[in-house]
Amino acid sequence: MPFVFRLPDIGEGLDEAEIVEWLVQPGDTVARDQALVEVLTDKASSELPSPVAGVVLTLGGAEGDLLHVGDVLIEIQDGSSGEAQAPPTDPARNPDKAPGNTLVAPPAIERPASGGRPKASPAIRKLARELGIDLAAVTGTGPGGRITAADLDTAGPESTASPTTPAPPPAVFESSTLGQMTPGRHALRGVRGVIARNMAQSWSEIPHIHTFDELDASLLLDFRTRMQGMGRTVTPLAVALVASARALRRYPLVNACVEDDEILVHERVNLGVAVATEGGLVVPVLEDADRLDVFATTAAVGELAERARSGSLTAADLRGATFTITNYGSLGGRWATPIIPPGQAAIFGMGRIADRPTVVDGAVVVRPVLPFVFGADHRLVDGDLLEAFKRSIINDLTEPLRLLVGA
Amino acid sequence: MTRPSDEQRRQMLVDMVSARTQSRRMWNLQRQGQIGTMAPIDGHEAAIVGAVHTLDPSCDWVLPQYREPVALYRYGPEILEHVMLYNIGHPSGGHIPAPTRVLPHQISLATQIPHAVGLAWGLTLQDDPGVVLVFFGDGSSSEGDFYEAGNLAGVLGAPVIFLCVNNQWAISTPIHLQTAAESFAAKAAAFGFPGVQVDGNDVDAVFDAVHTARERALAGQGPTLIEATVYRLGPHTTADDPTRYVPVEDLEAARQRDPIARLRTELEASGLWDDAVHADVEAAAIADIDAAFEKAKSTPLEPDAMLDHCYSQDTQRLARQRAGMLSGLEDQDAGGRIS
Amino acid sequence: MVVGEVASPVDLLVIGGGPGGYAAALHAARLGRQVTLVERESLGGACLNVGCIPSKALIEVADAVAAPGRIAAWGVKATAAVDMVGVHDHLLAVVGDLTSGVAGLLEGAGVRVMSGTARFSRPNRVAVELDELVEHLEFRHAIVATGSRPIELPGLPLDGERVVGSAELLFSTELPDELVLVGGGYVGVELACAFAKLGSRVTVVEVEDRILPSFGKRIGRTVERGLRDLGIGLCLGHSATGVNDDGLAISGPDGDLVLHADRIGVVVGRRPNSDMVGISETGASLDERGLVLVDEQRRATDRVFAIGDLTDGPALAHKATAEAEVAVDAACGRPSAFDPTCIPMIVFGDPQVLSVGLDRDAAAAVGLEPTSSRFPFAASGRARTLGDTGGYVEVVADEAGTVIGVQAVGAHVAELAGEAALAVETAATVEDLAGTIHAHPTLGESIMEAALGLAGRPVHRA
Amino acid sequence: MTELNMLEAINECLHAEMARDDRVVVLGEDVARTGGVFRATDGLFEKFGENRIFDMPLAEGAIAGASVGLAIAGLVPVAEMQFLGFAYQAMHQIAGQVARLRYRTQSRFDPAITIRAPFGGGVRTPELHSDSLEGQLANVAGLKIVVPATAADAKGLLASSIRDPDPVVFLEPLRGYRGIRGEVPDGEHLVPLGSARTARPGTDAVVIAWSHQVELACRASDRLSEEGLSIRVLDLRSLVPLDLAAIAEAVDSCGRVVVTEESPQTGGFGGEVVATVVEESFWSLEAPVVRVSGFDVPYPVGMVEDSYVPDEDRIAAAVRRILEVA
Repeated sequence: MPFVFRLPDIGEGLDEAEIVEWLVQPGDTVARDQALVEVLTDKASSELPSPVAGVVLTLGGAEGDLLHVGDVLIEIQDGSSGEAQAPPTDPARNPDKAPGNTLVAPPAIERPASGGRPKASPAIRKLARELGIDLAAVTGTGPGGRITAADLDTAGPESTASPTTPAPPPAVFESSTLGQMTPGRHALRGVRGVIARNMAQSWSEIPHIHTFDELDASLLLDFRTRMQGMGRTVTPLAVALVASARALRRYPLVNACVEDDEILVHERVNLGVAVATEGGLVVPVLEDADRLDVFATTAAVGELAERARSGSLTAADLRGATFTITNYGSLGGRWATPIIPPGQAAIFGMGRIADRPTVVDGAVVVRPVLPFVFGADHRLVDGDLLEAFKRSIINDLTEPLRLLVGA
Repeated sequence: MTRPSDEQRRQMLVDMVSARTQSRRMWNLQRQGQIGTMAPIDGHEAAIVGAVHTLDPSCDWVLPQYREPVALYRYGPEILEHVMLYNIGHPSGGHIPAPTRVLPHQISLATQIPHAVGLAWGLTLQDDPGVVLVFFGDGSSSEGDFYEAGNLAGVLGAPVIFLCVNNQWAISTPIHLQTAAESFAAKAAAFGFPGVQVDGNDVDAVFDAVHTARERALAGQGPTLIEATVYRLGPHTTADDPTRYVPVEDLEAARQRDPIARLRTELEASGLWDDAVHADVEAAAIADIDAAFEKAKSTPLEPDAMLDHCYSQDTQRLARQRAGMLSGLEDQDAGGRIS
Repeated sequence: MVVGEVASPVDLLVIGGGPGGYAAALHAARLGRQVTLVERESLGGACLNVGCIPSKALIEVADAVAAPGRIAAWGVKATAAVDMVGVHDHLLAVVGDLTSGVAGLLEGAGVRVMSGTARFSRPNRVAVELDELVEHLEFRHAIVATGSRPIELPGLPLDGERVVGSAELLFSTELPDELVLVGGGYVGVELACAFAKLGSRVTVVEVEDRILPSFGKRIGRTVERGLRDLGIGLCLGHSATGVNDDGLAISGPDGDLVLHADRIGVVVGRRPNSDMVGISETGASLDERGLVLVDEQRRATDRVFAIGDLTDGPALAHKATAEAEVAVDAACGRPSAFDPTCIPMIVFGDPQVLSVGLDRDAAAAVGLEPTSSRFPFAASGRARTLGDTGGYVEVVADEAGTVIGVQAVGAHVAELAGEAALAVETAATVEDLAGTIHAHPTLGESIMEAALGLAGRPVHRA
Repeated sequence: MTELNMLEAINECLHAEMARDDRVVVLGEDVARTGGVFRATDGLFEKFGENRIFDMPLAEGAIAGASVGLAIAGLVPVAEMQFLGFAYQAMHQIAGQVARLRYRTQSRFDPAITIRAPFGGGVRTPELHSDSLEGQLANVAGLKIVVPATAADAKGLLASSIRDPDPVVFLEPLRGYRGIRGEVPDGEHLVPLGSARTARPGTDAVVIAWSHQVELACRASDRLSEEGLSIRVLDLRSLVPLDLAAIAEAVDSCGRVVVTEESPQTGGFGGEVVATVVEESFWSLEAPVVRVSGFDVPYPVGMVEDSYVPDEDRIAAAVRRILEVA
């Protein structure tokens, strides 16, 4: 529980005080007795010191506001339970990042970068000068929207970027703790315990069938590059998500599950996106994915993944998926047999896009190829439905422009 | 001149630093709404600590006004506990247990001065050794009690030391509006005993003056009035805004004469003090006051405690009021026979 | 030797041998230009001779004098006594080493150094007053880096004895008993701390209601406390009105008074030396402050460039040096621009102050939605071992997580400037800082800790 | 038993208490060498010497304030205010310090202080010698207010007051010093504080009084008995503590009540007594309660003071009025 500091009567019978200046901001670490705020009362202006040490969560008013004695002045996570204390990322602190609000936010790419100034290192700025590129017109794809050398390649007139250059694989999750555990018996608990129970339940209850295939990802990568050139960001994963949502709408029985002796067809299309994190596999959920276009999906899924890795997902973020996509290719693999989570009827696994020899018009050419797998609950989904469902998605992935024209 | 020993000076600095540290912590507690009005000690440390260090706690008494108690460590750790009880508003704050020869805060200005004289007189009547040191301020010297008590002490030759800590301000009233006398010490002439003015920022000078006064008192030569000149470096209390009346340049000049900085510099020069010691003392002072604060907050408080200790035994009226309070009667005064 | 106004042709002329001028000369020589550099006094400019370098040397001396009290607790018993004549000689030696080093570099690069005073006479010509004669030079390009000089206050003329500027104070051979510094900017703060530690009783008079008015409010407030702890008097909201036998007359909202002083240092800022060089003769324009109006490449006319204290921005050596390279590149036809995201600002006071990029308030003022996190040195192991745990590091990020500012107050924070500026300049993200392994135990870890705080996973929290 | 006036009884008590307990010290203006302006302390200086009884500088505040210090030192001070009206100059010490020494130190110190003071009118004193402040003092929590009406009670209540660990203001009626005589028990005689006394039995009405008014109430009762009326007189003896049971018993028995006092009516202790009557015995009342008191003016000068102080005529008239209520 955060420590709630209410405006005290600091002057023998004062009733209210005006906030003159905040000396701390949410996120600041404060020590006990550190000055938090300067307030003005009838009698004098005073600094009010913090009763506790901790991290500032919320301020009870803006500078210039009048507070009455007893009003909440500030909330401080006072770390009374030590290191185990939740980091100061709860929804109350960042209301605009609360779950549910994410999806209605405009796509990040429509926002100007840092105060209008392009985010680029001196080396990139020098390169841009040499290439004659105006950085203000370039959309950065690096962390935080930073402009990379690759961005200059695509933006510049002398761009030499190949449309078939595969995207750099997403950062492979690496951790020194991967696979580490001391000899002996360990309680199966926490995230690992949840994963274990879910997997065992799925594996024992759901009769899995799988189908494997490959598709030519040239246009998929080309689509991304073209969009970049137009100042918009999309990712292959987002294309797959939108394609899946469309397929699920077309075949509701895949957006369903067996519950006791009944078939439950879900009303909403909520897509789980499996993400590997330091703590294990988590599957945050993109709710109502069928209502998002590919750009909004890109932004939303990027944020979900980021929050998954920073450990700031809430329980609500993890509930309610009706279908799951696992981008196991981000770990480097081509083929996998993913397990369908409880409460769902199917799963889509994407392998790593890589250049492979492909036969086009009778000739062997090198093309970027995306290997993938579909798994389904054979109680609901027979082979013909699974193939039809798969085909729907393949069509969209092979020619992503379909997503823009609504075909 | 009687100089304190190195060890005494070191201990005095410990007390001075602790007092300021704890006073500042109390200021924060007040600003956090955790304790009531308090009067910061800043600037008074040498005058209080230097004086008290001349005393023998086993026989000498201290009667504070209200700014001093936080600096009376020489009289034992229980003083701080009672300061905190007092400041959280617990009735036990005034009960400094025997045999500690310290009276609680006196809010009514100068009223403690006749008490000091009576107490000193009572000691001599019973052939008890010991003297009484009474603190008051420049403003208190305008009260009738100061003159009445000074006069009486002179007549009686009582073993009492009047320590007027002249901090230049009675809340917002400067000393030239308090007296037309040349000094506060000069007022002793009317009482027939010596008046001494010392630099209250110089702990050695205070020590010497009070030591001399104590020797006189013990030798039966009667009272001494000492005016220790300091400057109030903080507000009068947490309810005061001195920026309305204290000239900033005066305050800055006074800060240059900070009694703690002065003694600290000297002790550092002689290798008796350094930053680490200072930090340790501050840390210990915070730990002590935190402990005292926690202890105070956990001190039990009976629901009818406010009715205790008015009389040695409740009067019939008070007993009925207590019964009403304890029985939860909303009309606590309904002691009469309604029907 | 040419007499009369017959101009000798020169290729690239640099006027001023300070951090801007000599850097420009060296860079141009490296690019193959024939460089002539005119310096009026000594190479190295104000920075090397009377500014940054000797003041830092004096501050080190002051810290050494103050050290015994601080290190006694470490089991080191020491005493310090200061001999100001010896200090003076030490400062001269430091300055001498560096200026002769500059001379050596210029000579090695083939730069012709003329000792004289240059003044523009035409758009492409300067007259250089040498000892007894005037030489005219006609240049292809000129880079003007004549720097700035201390502002004097009306009613407070410098007499070089009692009322002095920062240079005279630095090279004092006697310690003032009572020193009053007029001006609470970074120079005033640095000198105040140094002289307080050396043993003077110091008072700072500042017309604004806080010191370091060009820094954020919170920084000013923190430093204010540090100064008070050193026993330095502060007369804020006061302006100096004159000097008399007793000391310095000042005036404030509560009236007038006189501060006792046997020395009065006037450190109220600097004004550009654009007038002395007659740059208007080239067709360059000046603003009302005397600053030369230049473009992104520091070009004032098609052949004249101005850099350093002559142009808008903080009067700092590192800014001049950065502009030197830009101007020379431009003069050589290379693409260049002076477009830094940040110019680090440092105050070597006690505590030290570091400000890079935007602070939270400034970021909000330009329409960003900043987040920030502070890490207090109280939680830093390195700070503990250094014996000073006051202060903090604050990292400010925009809504995308890009680091847009770093501010720090505390001992030794000046040394964090490099990482802080690198982060802001390269648009590093909070994750970049948080994810970079920082050596332990160093103060630099504090930047990482603050970034971890922003990333929502603080490690060492108070 | 010996017949003594109140002054002699008080003097005898002081001798006895000082002999009994060497912690008892007497201080006041003119109390030692001349034995007090009324001779209440006569012979104490000769008998106990200069370390037990003290002529004080003329400063009532210092007398009360020094008494606090003496009590802290463990002594039992008996301080004299030469006249109660002069206690205004000590009120800050009496009300602000003496009364709350126990409370503010939470009983670390026993404020075993007795402040004696003559008061009341009828003897042609100058200004401020005759004021009745008992109502004001009774409103100060922590003080006990003792108001004897007879010589025997003067001795017995003073002894109890001196021995009481709480501060007592012991008020001696000027007119009774020599005007009230009576049999006084020899040797130790203690009357407990807070026990009222029936000065005259009666059943038709009760006059509640204290100090010298008891004498006048008795005279009124005697006169009314000649008219065949049975009028009880209740002597409260102490206002704090107040004998609630005795008041209730008297009112329950008689049903009709007159309260008489010397002080101005508004805010006087008589109002407190009336409130007590109503609280304790409302359902026994057969008529409205009537007060007889001084007027709401300062105590007047000699030529008019006899009209100010209630006398037996005014008391008797008040009794007749409440008896007329059906």
